[in-house]
Parts: sequence; structure tokens; C-alpha cells
Amino acid sequence: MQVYADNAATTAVSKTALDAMLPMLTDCYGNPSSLHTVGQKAAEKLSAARETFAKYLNAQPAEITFTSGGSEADNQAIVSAGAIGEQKGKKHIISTAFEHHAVLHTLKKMEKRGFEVTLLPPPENGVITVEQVKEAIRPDTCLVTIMFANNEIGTIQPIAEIGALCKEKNILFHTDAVQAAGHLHIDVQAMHIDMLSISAHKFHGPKGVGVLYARKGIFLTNVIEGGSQERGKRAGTENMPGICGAAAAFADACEHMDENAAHMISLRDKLLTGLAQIPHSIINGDLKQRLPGNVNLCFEGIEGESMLLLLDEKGIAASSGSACTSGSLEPSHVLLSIGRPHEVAHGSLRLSLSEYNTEKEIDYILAVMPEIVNYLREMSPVWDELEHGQRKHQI
Amino acid sequence: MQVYADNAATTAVSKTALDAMLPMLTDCYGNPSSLHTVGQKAAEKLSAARETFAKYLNAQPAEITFTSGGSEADNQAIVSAGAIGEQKGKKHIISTAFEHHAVLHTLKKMEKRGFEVTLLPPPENGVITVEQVKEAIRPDTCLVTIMFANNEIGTIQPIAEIGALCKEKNILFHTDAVQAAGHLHIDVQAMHIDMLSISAHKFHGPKGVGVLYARKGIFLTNVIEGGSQERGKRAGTENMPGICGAAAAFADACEHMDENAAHMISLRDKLLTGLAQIPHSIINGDLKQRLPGNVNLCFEGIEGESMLLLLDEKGIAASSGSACTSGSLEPSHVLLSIGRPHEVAHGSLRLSLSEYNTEKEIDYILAVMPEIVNYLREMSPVWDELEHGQRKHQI
Amino acid sequence: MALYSDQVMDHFQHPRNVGKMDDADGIGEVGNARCGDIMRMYIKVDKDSQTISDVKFNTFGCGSAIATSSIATEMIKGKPVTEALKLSNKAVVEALGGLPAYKLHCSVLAEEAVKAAVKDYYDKNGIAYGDELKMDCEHCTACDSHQDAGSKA
Amino acid sequence: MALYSDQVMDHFQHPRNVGKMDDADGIGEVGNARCGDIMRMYIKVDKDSQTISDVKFNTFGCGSAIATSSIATEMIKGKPVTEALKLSNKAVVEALGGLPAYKLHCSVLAEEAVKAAVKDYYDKNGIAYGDELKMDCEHCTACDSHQDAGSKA
Ligand SMILES: Cc1ncc(COP(=O)(O)O)c(C=O)c1O
Ligand SMILES: Cc1ncc(COP(=O)(O)O)c(C=O)c1O
Repeated sequence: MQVYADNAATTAVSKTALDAMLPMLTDCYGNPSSLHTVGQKAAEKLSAARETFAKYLNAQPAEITFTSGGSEADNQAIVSAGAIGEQKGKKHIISTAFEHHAVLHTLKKMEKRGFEVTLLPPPENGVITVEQVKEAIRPDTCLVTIMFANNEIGTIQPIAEIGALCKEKNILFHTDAVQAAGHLHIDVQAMHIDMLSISAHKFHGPKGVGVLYARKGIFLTNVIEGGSQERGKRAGTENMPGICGAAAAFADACEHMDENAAHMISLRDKLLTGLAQIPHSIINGDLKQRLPGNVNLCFEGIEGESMLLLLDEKGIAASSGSACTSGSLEPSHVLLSIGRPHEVAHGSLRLSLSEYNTEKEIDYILAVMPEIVNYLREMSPVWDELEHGQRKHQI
Repeated sequence: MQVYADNAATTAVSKTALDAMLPMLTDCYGNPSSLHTVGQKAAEKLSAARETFAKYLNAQPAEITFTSGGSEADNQAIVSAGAIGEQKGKKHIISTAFEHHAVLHTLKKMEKRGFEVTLLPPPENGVITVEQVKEAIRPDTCLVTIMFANNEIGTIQPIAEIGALCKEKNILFHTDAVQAAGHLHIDVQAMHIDMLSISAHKFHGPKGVGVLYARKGIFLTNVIEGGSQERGKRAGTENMPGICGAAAAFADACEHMDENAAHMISLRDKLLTGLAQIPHSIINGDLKQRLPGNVNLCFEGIEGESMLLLLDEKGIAASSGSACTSGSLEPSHVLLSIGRPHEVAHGSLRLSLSEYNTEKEIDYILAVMPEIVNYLREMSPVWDELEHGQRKHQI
Repeated sequence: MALYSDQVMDHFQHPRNVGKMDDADGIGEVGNARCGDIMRMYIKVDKDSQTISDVKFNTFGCGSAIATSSIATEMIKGKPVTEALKLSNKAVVEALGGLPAYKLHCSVLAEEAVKAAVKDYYDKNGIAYGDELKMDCEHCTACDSHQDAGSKA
Repeated sequence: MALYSDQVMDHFQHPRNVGKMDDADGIGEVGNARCGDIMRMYIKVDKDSQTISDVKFNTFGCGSAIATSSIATEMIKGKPVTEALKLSNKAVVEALGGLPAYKLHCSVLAEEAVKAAVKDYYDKNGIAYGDELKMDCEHCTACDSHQDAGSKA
């Protein structure tokens, strides 16, 4: 059985998205900046795509900037807010310790430019509180950037409350909604979101397309300089197939959000409950404030990558917080941030579902996981001692 | 008859490119950073695409960074070279007045950071000389960035000679090869090119994919911060369909370069010669040092956009240096740079061919152009006076 | 072509009242070739009724420059001169079903071309007029606006 | 899985000599859970021939940590102790048909696990040894390398 359970890493492109892309890869190949009919047909598609994103976010089309992905959107949001803050002499930014690296590394860059960054430590349940944000606000705070939902442990942050607070305090509020968009209801007006990042490949759209929503009046700093595309705020010939696929996927995801979520939540909870039966395991992240598709646990005494390899042999595509492949030997900064010790964090497993997953698949995962954990534990010198009480239990 | 003659703006995606993209939009949807088989299959495709670009540029795979387009590649090359120069206290950059805005606007940004920029004025034929570069070099020059071929007038610059000079002087050399790649032979070793920018949609690849070649040892500065994709130098989940389409298109273009060029050159020269028969017209750019597909002329007494609209009515997609649509009322900076007066520059027409164009299409263009020029000139108060000698002839 | 409304395209493709007028009572020329737009407007005035009995234009410029010239001639033809003077660029834009933002200056040119022609007629006939006909080039920001925005693929 | 060579996958999927050894003559443990890799190697030494008559391992770690442990046991089994000491991480990598660059530290761990086991055997039996068996943790840069490179989609 083949089970794709790594939808937080990327999703399969939906038929709807592909159908929207194909015309742009065949007949409608024009450059939207071109005056002629071939170009203007593309320009119309570009406008339509912009309107789609605006509609489902409750924003204006002119507030939508297309980027090459979630990372670029995050970069541009933070750099822009920083530039605005700097002009007012405000150089303090509030964020969280478990943001995506697209945010964290951009914040590092801002620190090099003289900004001060406060990274809020998430509580053990992975849900930042409004009080934490409130306490961190200073007179020179120019930006609060807090992710809508965490990419590893799936916890949903109190975005509307943080938005209201920031509005009251007159501070720009950006949210990395890469994991949330298409999965959770977003209303930039009601939630008082000033800037928001989206990446299409997280909701069955294509890779290489992102959206930066920025409220009217927020002056964007270019990350990419050049032509006057995107109102001069993002240079480069538009990725038309990608943009059209992204818009189709977003509309589709938003239209079917509730039914998809209901399906995923039932699978998720079955999987979470089932896996939590394995001894010396612990669920990461709040059980309620959680993305419909996110399952994340740590299994003591074993290491994530070897678990993934064995799952892969069984046809199950999953991921681990250990991020071993990316060349880092550090365990997930997210798991460390919610207080998991290094050795426990190494043994994490993330299974992220989409509406394409079935109950049969969940049953299959539940059937193979205990064997895999046992097999690795038997090989593990750590487990041996954990079992015999020679090593301190971590969980 | 429908004639697409705006291939310098963008090209139709080839069947070859589309065929390489489709699997990435269906079965092979994995994230190349993922450990599992679905991800590793994508990772293999990514490696293969990197090898393709390396092969046809005579570079190493590790010297190839995928970006979201030519603009991003230009930005990153210049910002990186600037950072390297700054460390050595060298803050002077040499470029030309007729670069693409992706280069010119990035240079503006560098000026704001304290760099000094010398923009070489091209001679009337649009071909910068090595002597011009040599004379501009200073002890504090850290970068020479000169485009391989101009996007408006198609003139090819003496890249190998400039490369040799820069190597001798130990100065980094970047070339914006967006218009050249896939159309002209490029050998980064033989030509002593340190950095080079490519955009896939200029050779029948998809929009939204670029390549930055940077010689081993050149430390790149991130334009987009975040994950460790592209050896940590360019964050963001890779645009896999785009990258695979780009590589397929590049291989195809390089394999058929000579035959495509021969075909285009014969069409180009017929078109250039034919259009030059129209009175008060002038060809822009050198006739020999010229991209195989580029035709560019100015017609006195009329304005470009109205020409384009009438051509479009006849089914011909072309472009004009006047860049009217992009919100600028300035005529093309390229045409001004080679000495065309404002009023003449406004009347420019660029027809850019690809190997898909046919001789029939050229005949058709040649048949309709004189009517269009005459019609507009009859309507023009300027022409009236030019014809009757009341206004100074400009050409 | 979606860039322009149907009305703009209609006036561009079938410009009304295009051409020269040898016996014009007033000729106005505005814009300059440097900026890429020149409009010349010719009017013939019926002296008794002080109405514009005929009007012609010659334009060097983009699609919307031609279309705004054309519709402006239609909008003043047969009208009293005093009413032609009230032609606003806004009215021109409305009549054309809108113009892209960066083309609005064309409608300003059309308004000014009409005024310039009337002024010429007044001057030639010794008719006094007020400040509203004192042309000021600063009125038109065409040459310095948007200069940074342009790009070319 | 293209990440690893066939040999690595073979040793990961079918690790040789895995398990504990109750009557080991030497036990070496290297790595630490913080870094995500711990290898424990058990050796049984034939006192007459001073050869490694049996070897077992337990490993907590990634795929390549398990594979390097496994192949290292194969490479030293039946060999004179002095020769086992010559096992280099390079030889381990070669025998596995290569490792991704950021996994090379696993081969270093395997080399060190063998040395630690031999050292333990020498210590227990009062056999003198030279500096090459003085373990230094600095040798292994596993914990501080690449820390900036990680990311997660
Ligand atoms: C010479 C040149 N450089 C850079 C670019 C920018 O490429 P892209 O629009 O793909 O970012 C273009 C074309 O758009 C170009 O012609
Ligand atoms: C929370 C979050 N932010 C940002 C990103 C970056 O998006 P992309 O890789 O599309 O640039 C991701 C996923 O990769 C993510 O999960």
C-alpha cells in the first residue's frame, strides 16, 4: 500500500489546479506585460487569479502580490515592515521561537541590520498566548510576526486576538499562513491581519508560487528589483501557469474547506489516538488547536530518520522533525521550543494528511508503526537502558 | 493570420518542456527535501536538471542555483558580488546604460548602499567595446556586469573578451544572459564568466524559473532566506515542474541551436531588409553582432503603441521600445542610450522571432507594415511637417 | 485587446474627424514628441451662433491618445464654443468607458487641445478670455510621472 | 531511496551482527543522544590469536548510523585486534559505496566505536596502548557542524 502522509511538506497537484495550468502552458503563453492580444489574455488570467485570492481572504485585488513561494513572501513581509519601522525609529520585532526558517533567518538578517528581535517561547502545548505578545510589546515594536499554524506540530495560534491587539497598539501584524491557507478560514479584515504569506503547494497547488497579502497603504520593499510587474513591488515575468494553478487550487480548497477538514480531523484523531498507544510515546502539540491534517509524536529511544526509512519501505511517506537530510544534526527547533529534550526530539514523527487520505491508509499506518518502533528500539542501546530503568525516562 | 513575433518578451512552451513538466505535476509531486521515495524521486529530477544546465554551460552542477527567474538571478549576482567587494573595500561597479531593469534597478539599490556605478554608454551600433570596459576599470572595481545580448535591439556584446579582461584584472564578471541562453553558444570556462543569469521562458521553457550560474568559490548572498534548498543559497521549496521544464527546454535549445539560428537569421534578415525600405525608418543595433531572432527599427513620425495595436488587429504580436503599458512615458532607455532622439525612439518596433516562425509569416508582416506606418503617419501632425520639411528630419 | 475598453478601441480603430483642415478658424497643438504625444486640433466656428461647425484632428501618440482626440472632436462638434471650453478630461474618460490609470494624461491632452484651438480662435478674432485659457504646462505632469515604473521584457 | 547507496540500504535493512553480547571482552560506546547517534559495540577476543572472534552492535541513530555500525562489525570480525584498530572511517565509507557528505560523521562514529571497544578490552586486560586510542571528542565535529543548514518544509 502506498500512503502519502507528508502533505505539510508538499501536496499532490489537484486536477483542478492542473486544468487551470495547462492552458497557460499551451495556448495562453503570452507575457501579461505585452500589449498585444496574446499578452492581454494572460493579463486577464493574472487579474482573475488576483481576484480569487482577494475574494477568499476578504482582501482587495491590489493588496495581493504574487511571489515565488511562501519563503519569498515571508522575506518580503518582514523586510518591508522593518523598513517602515526604521523610518519611525522603531526597530523591535516580536516573533516566536518556532517559526519557519523563512521567518527566523530573515529575522537574523534584520538583527544584523540593528533590529532587536524577541522570540516568544511557546508553551508546551505549542499555542502562543495573547498575553505573551502583549507583554513583549515595547514602544519601539514595529512588527509582530507570528505563524498562523505551525508546520511541524500543527498548532493554530490565536491570530484574531493577536491581530486585534496589534491593531489596538498600532503595530504591523504579519502572519506566515503557509500551513493554514486553504485549510483554515482566513479573513484579513476580521482578523486584523496586515500582511500574510501563502504558498500554493500546501493546498494542492503547484510549487514555486506564493502570495503576499499586504494591506493597502503598507509600502512594500522589493526583494527582487527590476521590471514593473506586481505594481513595481516584485519584478520578474509572472509565473502564469503557477499563478493560475495556485488560484484554482485556493478556490477549490476554500470552497471545500469544511468538508475536507471534517474528513481529515476524523482520520487525524484516529491516528493520533492509535499511535499514542505505543509505550514511551508522546503527542506533540495541542489536541484541539490543531491543523486538521497534523499528527506529530515522539517515540523515545529511537531516531526519526531510521523510522522514516522503514516507513518508506512499507510505502508510507512521512517526515520527522529531525530534519536529518537537510544536513543538520540538530533536532527540530520546534520540538525543542516546546520543551522536548534533544534525545526525545530526535525520535519525532510527523504524519500530515490531506483530504485524499483514506481510513484504510490510517489503519495501515497504525498496523505497521508498532513493529517499526519495536524493531528500532531493540536495536537501540538507549532503549535497553530506558526499559531497564538505567536511563532516566524522558517523557 | 496569427503571427507571434514577441519571443524576446516570452516564448511558447515547447512540447519537450511540457512533457518534462507533466510528470512533476502529476505523479512526481514530492518535495526534493523529503527523505522518502516520493521526495527522493523529485530530488533525482532536480539533480538531473542541474546537470543539464551545467553540461550546456560547461559548468559544474554545484555552480548552478535555481531561482524564480532572470530578475532574481540578476539581483542575486549583483548583491553577492557587491558583498564580496565590500569586504575588500571595493565598491565600484561597471555596467552599461542599456542593461535590463533587473540589473539597473539593483545597481540603483547598490548606489544607495554606497557603491559607485559606472554605466558605459553603448556606441550607436549597440555593441560595447572591450576598450570602454578597460578604461572604466579602477582599483576599487569589484564587479563588471554586462549583458550577453540586449533584449531590445538584440546586439551581442564581446563577452569572451570582457571575460578575459576581467580575469586578467581579477574582477568578478557577471553577464545577464537571459536573451542569449539557448540562442547563442555559452561556455563559462572559455569565456571566463564568473556569474551568469538565465530565464527559462526565453527559450520555450516555462515562466517563473531562472538559473544563476556562479563559479565555485563565489560566496552567494541570499536574496531569499529560509530553508537549506540550493545549498542554503536560495530558500523555498523548489519549483519542480518549472525546473524540469526549463532543463528540457534548455537541452533542446542547445542541441538545435545552430539549425534554429540559421532559420531565424534568414527570416530576420529578410524582415530587417524589407522593413528598412519604409522611408524614414532606421534599423536599431548592429546588423552582424545580433541575436538570430531580433528585428528592431524606428519609424519616424509615429508612436509605437498605436503601431502595435494595429499590428495586433492584423494578428501580429510585436512589441515596442516605448514600454507604454508599463506606465512609463519615457521612451526605451535602450534606444536613448544608442543615441536615438526621444521622438524617434517613441516610434520603435521590435519583432522577435523564434524557430517556430515561418517565411510566410515574414511575408505577411512585410505586407501589412507599410500600410500601418502610412496610416498612422497620415494621422500624425509630426509627419506632416517632416514630409514638408518644416520639422527637422531626425534620422 | 483587454487593455482598453471597447469604446477606446472603436475610436482608435475608426477615428472620427481625423485629418487636416485648411481653412480652420482655430488650431491648437499640445503635447510634445519627447513625451510621445502630440495632438493638433482644428476648429471651424460659425460666427453667428458661435458654435463649432466643424472639427478635425491630427495626433501622434498611443492608442488612447488617438481615441481621446477622436471622441473629443465628437463631443464638441456642433456645440457652442463656450460649451466646448467646458469639456473636461473626466468627461472624455467617461465617454470612453474608462482609461488605464497611466493613460489618463491623454484625456488631459485632449481637453487642452480643445482649449488651445479655442484660444487660437479667440486670439485671431480679438475675443477676450479669462485665466482658464492661460495654458500652463505644469498642469500636465505627463513627463515626470511614472518614470521609474517602466520595464521591458 | 536514492538518498543512500544500495549497500547502505542493504546494511540498514538487514543489519549484520545486531544485538547485545553478555560476555563481551570489550564494550565501546560513542556518540550521544543529544546529537542523535549512539553506537555501542561489543567484541569477543580470542586470547591466543588476539583476533576478534565475535562482534555485536546496538545503535540509536539514522539510517547511515545503523549501516556504518553494521558494516564495521563485518569488517573487523575475525580480524586481529591490531588490524581492527586500523579500520578507518574512509574504508567504511568506501565499503558502503559512499555516504552523503553530511552523513560522514556516522562513519567516524563507527571507527571510534571499534576503537572504544578495543580500548575497553585493553584496559580490562592490562594491555598497554598508544596515543591513537586516547579518544578525543574534538575529533568529532558532528555536534557543531551544519547547524545552520537545517530546514523543514
Ligand atoms: C535581458 C533580460 N534580463 C532579465 C530579464 C528578466 O527575466 P524574468 O522576467 O524572467 O525575471 C529579461 C526579460 O524579462 C531580459 O530580457
Ligand atoms: C510555515 C511555513 N512557512 C514557510 C514555508 C516556505 O514555503 P515555500 O517552501 O513554498 O517557500 C513553509 C513550507 O515550506 C512553511 O511550512
